Amino acid sequence: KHATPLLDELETGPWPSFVTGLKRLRDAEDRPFAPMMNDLLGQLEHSYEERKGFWKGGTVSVFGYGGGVIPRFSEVADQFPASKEFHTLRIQPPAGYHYTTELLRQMCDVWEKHGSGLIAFHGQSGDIMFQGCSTENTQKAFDEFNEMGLDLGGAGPALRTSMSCVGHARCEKSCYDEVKAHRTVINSFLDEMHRPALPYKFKFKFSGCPNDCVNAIHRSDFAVLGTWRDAMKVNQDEVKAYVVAHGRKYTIDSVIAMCPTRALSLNDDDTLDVDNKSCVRCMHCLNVMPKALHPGDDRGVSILLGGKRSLKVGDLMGTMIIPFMKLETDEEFDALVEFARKLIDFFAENALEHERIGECMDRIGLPAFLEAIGVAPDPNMVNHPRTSSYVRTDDFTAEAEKYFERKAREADLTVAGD
Amino acid sequence: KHATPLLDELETGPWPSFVTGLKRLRDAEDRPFAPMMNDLLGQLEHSYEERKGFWKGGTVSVFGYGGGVIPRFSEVADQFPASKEFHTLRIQPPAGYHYTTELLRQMCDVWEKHGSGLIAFHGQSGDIMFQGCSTENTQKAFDEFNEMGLDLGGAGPALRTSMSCVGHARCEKSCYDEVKAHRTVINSFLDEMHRPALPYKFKFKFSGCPNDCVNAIHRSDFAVLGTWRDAMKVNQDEVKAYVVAHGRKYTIDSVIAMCPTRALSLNDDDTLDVDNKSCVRCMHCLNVMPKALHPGDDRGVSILLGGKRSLKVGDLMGTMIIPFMKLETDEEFDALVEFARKLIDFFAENALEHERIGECMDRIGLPAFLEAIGVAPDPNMVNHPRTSSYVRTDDFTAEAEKYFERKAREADLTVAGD
Amino acid sequence: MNAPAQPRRPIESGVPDPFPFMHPLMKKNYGNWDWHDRPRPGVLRHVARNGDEIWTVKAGTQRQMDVFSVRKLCEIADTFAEGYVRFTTRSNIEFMVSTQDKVEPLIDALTSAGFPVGGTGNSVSMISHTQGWLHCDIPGTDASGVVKSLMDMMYDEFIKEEMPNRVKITTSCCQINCGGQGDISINVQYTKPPKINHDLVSKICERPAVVARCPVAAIRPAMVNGKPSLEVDEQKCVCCGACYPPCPPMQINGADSTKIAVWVGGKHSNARSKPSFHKLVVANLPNNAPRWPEVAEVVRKILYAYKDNAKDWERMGEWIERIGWPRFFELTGFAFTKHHLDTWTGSRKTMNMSAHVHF
Amino acid sequence: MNAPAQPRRPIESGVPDPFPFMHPLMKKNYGNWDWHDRPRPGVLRHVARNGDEIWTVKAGTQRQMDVFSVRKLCEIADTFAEGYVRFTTRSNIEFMVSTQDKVEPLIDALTSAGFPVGGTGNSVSMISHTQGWLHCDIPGTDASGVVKSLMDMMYDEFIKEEMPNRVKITTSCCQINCGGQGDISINVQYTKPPKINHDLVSKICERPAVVARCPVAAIRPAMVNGKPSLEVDEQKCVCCGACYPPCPPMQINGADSTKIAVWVGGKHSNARSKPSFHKLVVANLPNNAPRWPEVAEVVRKILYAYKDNAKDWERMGEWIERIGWPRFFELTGFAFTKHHLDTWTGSRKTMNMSAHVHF
Ligand code: SRM
Ligand code: SRM
Ligand code: SRM
Ligand code: SRM
Ligand code: SF4
Ligand code: SF4
Ligand code: SF4
Ligand code: SF4
Ligand code: SF4
Ligand code: SF4
Ligand code: SF4
Ligand code: SF4
Repeated sequence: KHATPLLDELETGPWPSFVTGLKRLRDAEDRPFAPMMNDLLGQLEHSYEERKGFWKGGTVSVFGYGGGVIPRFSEVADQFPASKEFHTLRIQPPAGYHYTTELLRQMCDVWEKHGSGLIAFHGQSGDIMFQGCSTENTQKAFDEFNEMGLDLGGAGPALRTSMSCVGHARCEKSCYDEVKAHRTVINSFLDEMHRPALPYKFKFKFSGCPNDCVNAIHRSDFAVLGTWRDAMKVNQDEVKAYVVAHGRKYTIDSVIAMCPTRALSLNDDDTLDVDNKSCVRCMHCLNVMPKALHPGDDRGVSILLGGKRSLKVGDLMGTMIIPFMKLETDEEFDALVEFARKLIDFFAENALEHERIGECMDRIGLPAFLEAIGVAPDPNMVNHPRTSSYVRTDDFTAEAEKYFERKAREADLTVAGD
Repeated sequence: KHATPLLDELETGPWPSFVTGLKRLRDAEDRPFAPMMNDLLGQLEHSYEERKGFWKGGTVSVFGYGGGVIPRFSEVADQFPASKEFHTLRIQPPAGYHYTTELLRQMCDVWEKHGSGLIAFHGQSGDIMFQGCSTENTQKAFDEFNEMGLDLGGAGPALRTSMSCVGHARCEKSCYDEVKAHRTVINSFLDEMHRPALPYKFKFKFSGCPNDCVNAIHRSDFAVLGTWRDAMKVNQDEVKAYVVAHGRKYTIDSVIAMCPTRALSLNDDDTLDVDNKSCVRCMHCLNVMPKALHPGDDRGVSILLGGKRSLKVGDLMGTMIIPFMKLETDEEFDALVEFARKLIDFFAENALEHERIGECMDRIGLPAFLEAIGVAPDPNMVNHPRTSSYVRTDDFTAEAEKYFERKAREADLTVAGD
Repeated sequence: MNAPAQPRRPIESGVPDPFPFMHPLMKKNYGNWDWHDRPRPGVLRHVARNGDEIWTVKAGTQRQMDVFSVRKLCEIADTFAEGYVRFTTRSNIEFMVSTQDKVEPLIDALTSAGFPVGGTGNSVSMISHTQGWLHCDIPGTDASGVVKSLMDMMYDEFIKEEMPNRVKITTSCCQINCGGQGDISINVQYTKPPKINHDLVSKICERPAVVARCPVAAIRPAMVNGKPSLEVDEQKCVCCGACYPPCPPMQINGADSTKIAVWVGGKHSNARSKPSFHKLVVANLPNNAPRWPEVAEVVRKILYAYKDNAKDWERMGEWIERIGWPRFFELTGFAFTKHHLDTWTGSRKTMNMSAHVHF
Repeated sequence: MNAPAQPRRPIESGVPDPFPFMHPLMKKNYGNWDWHDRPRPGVLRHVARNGDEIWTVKAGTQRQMDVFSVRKLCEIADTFAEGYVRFTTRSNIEFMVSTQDKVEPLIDALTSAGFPVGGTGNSVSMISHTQGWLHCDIPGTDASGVVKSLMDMMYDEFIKEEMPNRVKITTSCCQINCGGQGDISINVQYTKPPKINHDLVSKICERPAVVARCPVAAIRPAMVNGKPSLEVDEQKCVCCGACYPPCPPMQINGADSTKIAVWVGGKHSNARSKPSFHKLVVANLPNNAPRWPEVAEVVRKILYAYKDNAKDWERMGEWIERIGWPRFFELTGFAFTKHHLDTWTGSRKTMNMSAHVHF
C-alpha cells in the first residue's frame, strides 16, 4: 500500500472524508478494484506532493455511442500501473434524482464488479459519475447499467445530460411538471447526445420556478423556468398572522422594502396590497410567506437561452427569449420540443466550432438571432430598449406594422380561445 | 419683408414665440439689425420649406483669442444677403446665472448696437449666446462686453464654459460653495479656454448635491457634486409631522420602500431609523422631507470624470473617481485646482485627436488611467469588483500591500488630524 | 472695413463674480438656507436658518430672445420685483422677492405679458434647447420650432404641478445630441447612410479625418470618376451622421433620411436610481415643420400615460421600471420592434438575463 | 482482451422515469403541495393540499463516494426511513418519511454514521464540487480536498440555520469554472502566462485550434528552433489557461502560477435581485494542499462578516450591495486593488457612473 501522509490529513475533521472512502475501497482486498484504488491513492498523493494533475485524455467509448465516457489515462502509469486507465461513465439519473435503495444497491453491484467502487452523486451537469473504469470493462459496465434501464449521458460537442429540480414531487412553488418536461425534451434528442456532432456542448436545465434550484440561467444553454401570468394567490389571514408573529417594522423591512419593483404595500390593517402588474415573479415574498402566498393559476414556463461559463467571451447568463409558454397539454409539450429542435438546428447550422449558443447570439446580435429562430421581439427580453442611437431604422415603420398585426392576431386568438 | 407663412404658424399657441421675437427685431426699422433680421427670417422660412439648414462654418475670432465665437456664413447669401454673416459670441455669465436688470440692459444696449438683438439665456453649456453678428462687428461687440467685465467662453478643442447650480445662494441642499469652486477652477485655466490647444473639448460642471441640477454627470468631462460623509441630520418631530400629514402607508411606500439601499426604516413610533452606513446619499428622502432631513456636517465633493454625448463610442456618463474631497479652506480649493490641472495635463498629453477624456479612460482602462493620474483604486469607483477572471494577477500581493500601507497612513493622518 | 489702428488686448477676466448681481437676501444667507416649500405652482419659498424668507416666482421664456423681450422682463423686475433675476438650467427666468405680498402682482404682470408662470416642482419644465436651422451648420430640424410646438401642447403642465415628479424634456436637432438626455427626448434620427457628393469631397474634405470619425469604420477612401473620394459600406453604416460635420459632402440630411425619434427615461439626478440614459420608444417620425404634429402626439401619449399611472416621486424611467416595458408599450400603444433591441457596445448587459418578467 | 463476438446494441432509453423510484407520498401528491416549514435544521415538512405531510431529513455526503458509503446510506434508509432517497443539486442526500416520529431516530442514525444532518434553509450547504487531481486532465488543484477542508471549517454552519439566508458555495479547479457561480467561490486563478514546451507542440497540437481558443489573440504560430511551435504575447495574455486543454504543452500549471482566488456575490435565484456573477475579493492565495489553510481563513472571514452583519433574507451579494463594497472590504479586512477594477468586455458598465457613494 502506498503511504499517503498528505491525504491522511484529509481524514481529520467532522465532514465525511472522501479519502477514508478511497481507503475503504483500497482495503477491500477481496474485491477486484482494490489494487486499482491503491495505485489511485498513490497517484493522488503524488498530485498532492507535486501539486499537479497527472491524467490525460484519449478516446474510449461504448459500441454504438460516440460520447458519454470521459477517458483518463495516467501520465505516471509506470509508478501506478493498476490505475493507468481510470475512465468515467456518465450515467443519466432518474429525473429529479429519485432513488430507491434497491436501485442504488444494483448500481453498487455493477460498479463493484466492473469499476472502481467510486461513484459521485452527482456531477455538476447532473450525471451519476461512475468514476474509475478500465478500457476493457467500460463496455461491460455500460451493458449492465443499460440493461437496468439506465443510459449514458453527454460529453463532448453534444447534447448534455440535463437536470430538473424536485419541483412537483415535493415543492409548493413548482409551476409545471418538471419530470415530464425534462424527459420529453431530452429523450427527443438522444441522437444528439450519443453521437456528438454539434459545434459544441448544449445543455438544458429545468427549474420549477424562478428560485432556480438547478442554476439553469447561469449554467445552461436552454433554461426552462416555471412562472405564472395571472395574479399571485394571497391568503390575507395568513398575511396577518405573519405580521402578528414578526412585527410590522420587520415585515415592512424584509418583505415590502425588499420587493424589487415596489409591487407590495402593507395596508394599515396588516393585509397585503399586491400590484400584480408590477410584480416580476421574483419569488421573494412567496418564499418569505409560504403559507400566505402562492403562484397564480395561469402557470407555464419562461425560456432563457445562452448561459455558460467563462471560456473565450467570459461568463454569460441566459437571456429571456420566451417570456411565457403554457406547458400543460401534450400539444404544449410538443411545442416545447419543437422550439428546442429549432434551437438545436440553428445551433448546428450557425455556430462556429467550439462556440456556445450564447456566444453565437452575441456575435450575430439579438435582432438577427430572433429573426433566425422566428421569434418576435418582446420587451421582456431586455432590461430596457436601446439607449444607443447608432442603428439604421429606415424600416422602423414596417417593423412596427408587423408588431401591430401580431398583437391584433393575438387578441383574436385570445378571444377565439376564451 | 420676406413672407413667412410657415413660421407664422409658430406664432399661435400660448407659449412665448421666438418667431414673434424675431419679427419684432425685423420690424424695429430704426435699428441697425432690422435688415439682417429680415433676411434671417427669410432664410429660416426657406429652411422650413426645404427642411434643411443653410449655414456653414468658417473662421472668425477676436484679437488675442482663438475661440469663443461660432462663425456662421450663409449658403444662400445671394437670396438673403443681409444675414450672410450671423456669428455667435459665447459669453460667460456670472456663476449661478445671477443678473441685475441693469446688467441685462447694458447687454441689450451693446447687442442692439453691434449685433442682431437676439440673445439666448443660455446655451446648453452655460454661455449667454449673443447670436447674429457680422464679422466686422464681432470685435466691437466683444470689446464692449469685455469692458463691462464679461469674457468670452469656450469653443473648439478647448476648455469650455462651465455651469454651477444656484446652490449656496438659495438651496438648503448645497454641500459646498459652488460659486467659489466654479470661478476658482475655470479662472485658473483661461488660457486653455481662449487658445484652443487640447485634443478636444473639456467641460467642468458644478452641482451642489447629488440632485445634479446642472446635469454634470452626463454632460461634463469633470463633474463636481456636493455630498457629505457623516450621518444625515434628522429632525424626528418633523418626520412625525410628515407621517401624520401623509399617512403611514404613503410614507412607507414613497420614502422607505424607495430608498435604493434599504437604509431607511420607519419605527413603530413613526420616527425614522437611518442606517447611514448603507445610505448612498441619493437625496431622495431629503427631497421628500426637506424640513426633516438635511445633509450632515462633514461636507465636501465627489468628482466624476468622463461624461459626454454620443459621438464615436456612444454616450458616456462620468465615472466616480474621487468619492470625497473636502472643499472649505483655500488650500482645499487649491487642491481641487491642482487635481483639475493634473487631469487637463493628462488629457493634453494622452488623448488622441477628437477623443474626450471618457473615451481615453475607456481606451486605456481604469487601472492604467488611475495610475497615470496618481489616484488609488477605491471600491466607490465601481458598482462592484471585477466578475471576469481574465486578468494577470501575479502582482496582487504587492498591490494589496500598497493598499494596507495607504490605509495605515490614512489612519495615522486621521489620528494626527483629530 | 478698416484695420483697427491698435488692436485692443482682451481682459481675460473669466467667469464674472455673481455677488454684485445677486439678490441681497441670497447674498446675506449664502450657504445658510434651511428648507423650502412650494406655496403654488411657479412659486418657491426658501427659508434661511435665521428665519429670513425669499420668494421666487418662475416663468417660462422662449430662450432665443429678442432684446425687446429681455427689456420687458427687466421692466417687470423693476416694477414688481426687486430688480434681480436669474435664469435656470432650463432657460426659465426666476424673480426673487423678499415678501409674500409681492408674489401675486408679479405673477399677474408676467402672465399678462405672456410669460407663463410655472415650471417648478412636479411640473413639465421648459424643454432643453439646441440651435437647429436658426444657427447650426449641421441640423436636421429646427429645435426652437419643435420646442415651441411642444410647449404649446404642454402649456397646462408647465403652469400646473400635477405630474408624479419633475418632467425634464430635451430636444436635439441632430444625433450629436447637444440637448442631452431627458425624461422624454425628441431627437433627430437619421435613417439612411449619407449620400456622397463626390465632386465636393476632393475639394473640401480632409479624408483621413472623416474616415477616423466613423464609429463603425464604414468609410473607406476610394477613387470615384478618377478623383479621390470616399465610399461608405452601407451594410455597416449605422446612419449616425458623424461624418457630416467634418465633411459636408457626406450628405446625411434629406427628406427620406432626416426623421425624428422619441426616447424616454433619461435621468440626471441621483435620487433613488442612478442616472440613466434615455431609451428608444418610436423612430421614423416625420420631420414635419412647422408644427411637428406627429411628434407632439407621441410626446402627449407618453406624458399622459406617465401622469395617469406613475406613483409620486417616480421619474419617467423609474415608473417604467416598476410597471415594466411591456406595459409601457401597452399603455402608450407604441410598437416594440427589433430596433428596440440594443446592438451597440455593451448591449449584452441590456438583455434581461433573469426570470424577472412583467405580465 | 477478446473482441466480443456480437457487440451489444445500446438501448437508447435516455432519462429514466423517476416515478418507480419516488416516495409514494410524493407520487400521490405530485403537483399538489401547499406549503412547507422547517421544524429544525436539516428537516423539512411539506404539507399537501389534501393535508398529507411528508418529512424530509437532509444530510451531507462527500459526493465522491465509495460503494460502502452508498450501501451504508441504503441501510439507514431501509431501517429508519422508508427506502426512498434523493440527492440534491448539491450532493446532499434527502430521506423522506411519512410521519414525524421517524425523524429523530433517522437523524440519530445518520449522525452516528458520520453524515451531518443540516444543509436546509439558511445554512451553509455543501460546496459545489468539481474533479481536481482525482480525475480531470487539466486541474490546478484538488476540488475534493478543498471542499473537505472548508466543510470541516464550516461544519457548524451546515448543521445550524443561523445565516441570514442560504449560503451556496462553489469551487473550481481551473478557470474554466465547472463549479460555477456562488455566494462564495473558490477558484483556481492562474497568475502567469503559460510556459511553452516547444518540443511537444509540434508533435501533439493542432496549432490553429489553439490559436483560436485564446480570448485575447495572444497566441501566434511561430518557428522555434526550426520547428513549428507557438508563441505567446505576454503583454496581452490574461492567464486564463484556455490554451492548455487543447494543447497540453502550453503549461499553465506551476507552483508560481497556480494560485487560488476567492469571489463573492454570485447568485442564481431570481429572488429579489436578478441573478448575478461573483466578484473578486482576493487573488494569489497559495495552492496549499492538503488543507489550504489560507483559503479557509479567507472564506471564514467573509462568511462571518456576512453572518454578523447581513439582514434576514439578504444573500451575500445583496448584503454587500446594501452596505457597499468599501464597507465590505473594511469589515473583512481585505485589500482593494487595481485588479478589482474590471477590464474585460463591458467593463464600462461595471463602473460607478453615479454620485451614489458609501462612507
Ligand atoms: C465532471 C464535471 C465537474 C464535476 O466534477 O462535477 C466537469 C468536468 C469537466 N468539464 Fe465541465 N464539468 C462539469 C460540469 C460543468 C458545468 C456545470 C453544469 O453543467 O451545470 C459547467 C458550467 C456550465 C457550462 O456548460 O458552461 C462546465 C463548464 C465547462 C467548460 C466551459 C464551457 C464554456 O463554454 O465556458 C469546459 C471547457 C470545454 O468545454 O472546453 C468544461 C470541460 C470539462 C472537462 C471535460 C475538462 C476538459 O476539457 O478536459 C472536465 C472533465 C473532468 C473529468 O475528468 O471528468 N466544463 N462544466 C461536471 C460534469 C459532470 C456531469 O456530467 O454531471
Ligand atoms: C450651442 C449649443 C446648443 C444650444 O443651442 O445650446 C451647441 C451647439 C453645437 N454643438 Fe454642442 N452645443 C451646445 C452644448 C452641448 C452639450 C451640452 C453641455 O455642454 O452641457 C453637449 C453634450 C455634452 C458633451 O460635451 O458631450 C454637446 C455636444 C456636442 C458634441 C458631441 C461631443 C461628443 O463628444 O460626443 C458636438 C460634436 C463635436 O464636438 O464635434 C457638438 C458640436 C456642436 C456644434 C459646434 C456643431 C458643430 O460641430 O458644428 C454646434 C454649434 C451650433 C451653433 O451654431 O452655435 N456638441 N454640445 C450648446 C453650447 C452653448 C453654450 O456654449 O452654452
Ligand atoms: C433652478 C434650478 C437650478 C439652477 O441653478 O438653475 C433647480 C432648482 C431646484 N431643484 Fe433642481 N433645479 C434645476 C434643474 C434641475 C435639473 C437639470 C435640468 O433641469 O436639466 C435636474 C436633473 C434632472 C434629471 O434628473 O434629469 C434637477 C433635479 C432636481 C431634483 C431631483 C428630482 C428627482 O427626483 O430625480 C430635485 C429634488 C426634488 O425634486 O425635490 C431638485 C430640487 C431642486 C430644488 C427644490 C432645490 C432647492 O431646495 O431649492 C430647486 C427647486 C426648483 C423648482 O423650480 O422646483 N432638482 N434640477 C434648475 C431649474 C431648471 C428648470 O427651470 O426646470
Ligand atoms: C433540494 C433542492 C432542489 C433539488 O431538486 O435538489 C432545493 C430545495 C428547496 N429550495 Fe432551493 N433547492 C436546492 C438548490 C437550490 C439552488 C442551487 C444550488 O444550491 O446550487 C438555489 C440557487 C442558489 C443561488 O441563488 O445561487 C436554490 C435557491 C432557492 C431559493 C432562493 C434563495 C434566495 O433567496 O436567493 C429558495 C427560496 C427560499 O429560500 O425560500 C429556495 C427554496 C427551496 C425550497 C424551500 C423549496 C420548497 O418549497 O420545497 C426547498 C427547501 C430545501 C431546503 O433544504 O431548505 N431555493 N436552491 C436543492 C438543494 C440543494 C442543497 O442541498 O443545498
Ligand atoms: S426551483 Fe422552485 S419549484 Fe423547483 S424546487 Fe426550487 S423552489 Fe421548488
Ligand atoms: S414575487 Fe417578488 S416582485 Fe412579485 S410581489 Fe413578491 S417580492 Fe415583489
Ligand atoms: S444641485 Fe443640489 S444644491 Fe444645487 S440647486 Fe440642485 S438641489 Fe440645490
Ligand atoms: S439619501 Fe437616499 S440612500 Fe440615503 S437614506 Fe435617503 S433615500 Fe436612502
Ligand atoms: S444637436 Fe446637432 S444640429 Fe443641434 S445644435 Fe447640436 S450639433 Fe447642432
Ligand atoms: S453616418 Fe456614421 S456610420 Fe455612417 S458612414 Fe457616416 S460616420 Fe460612419
Ligand atoms: S474546473 Fe477545470 S479542472 Fe476542474 S473539473 Fe472543470 S475543467 Fe477540470
Ligand atoms: S493563457 Fe489564455 S490569454 Fe494566455 S495565451 Fe493562453 S489562452 Fe491566451
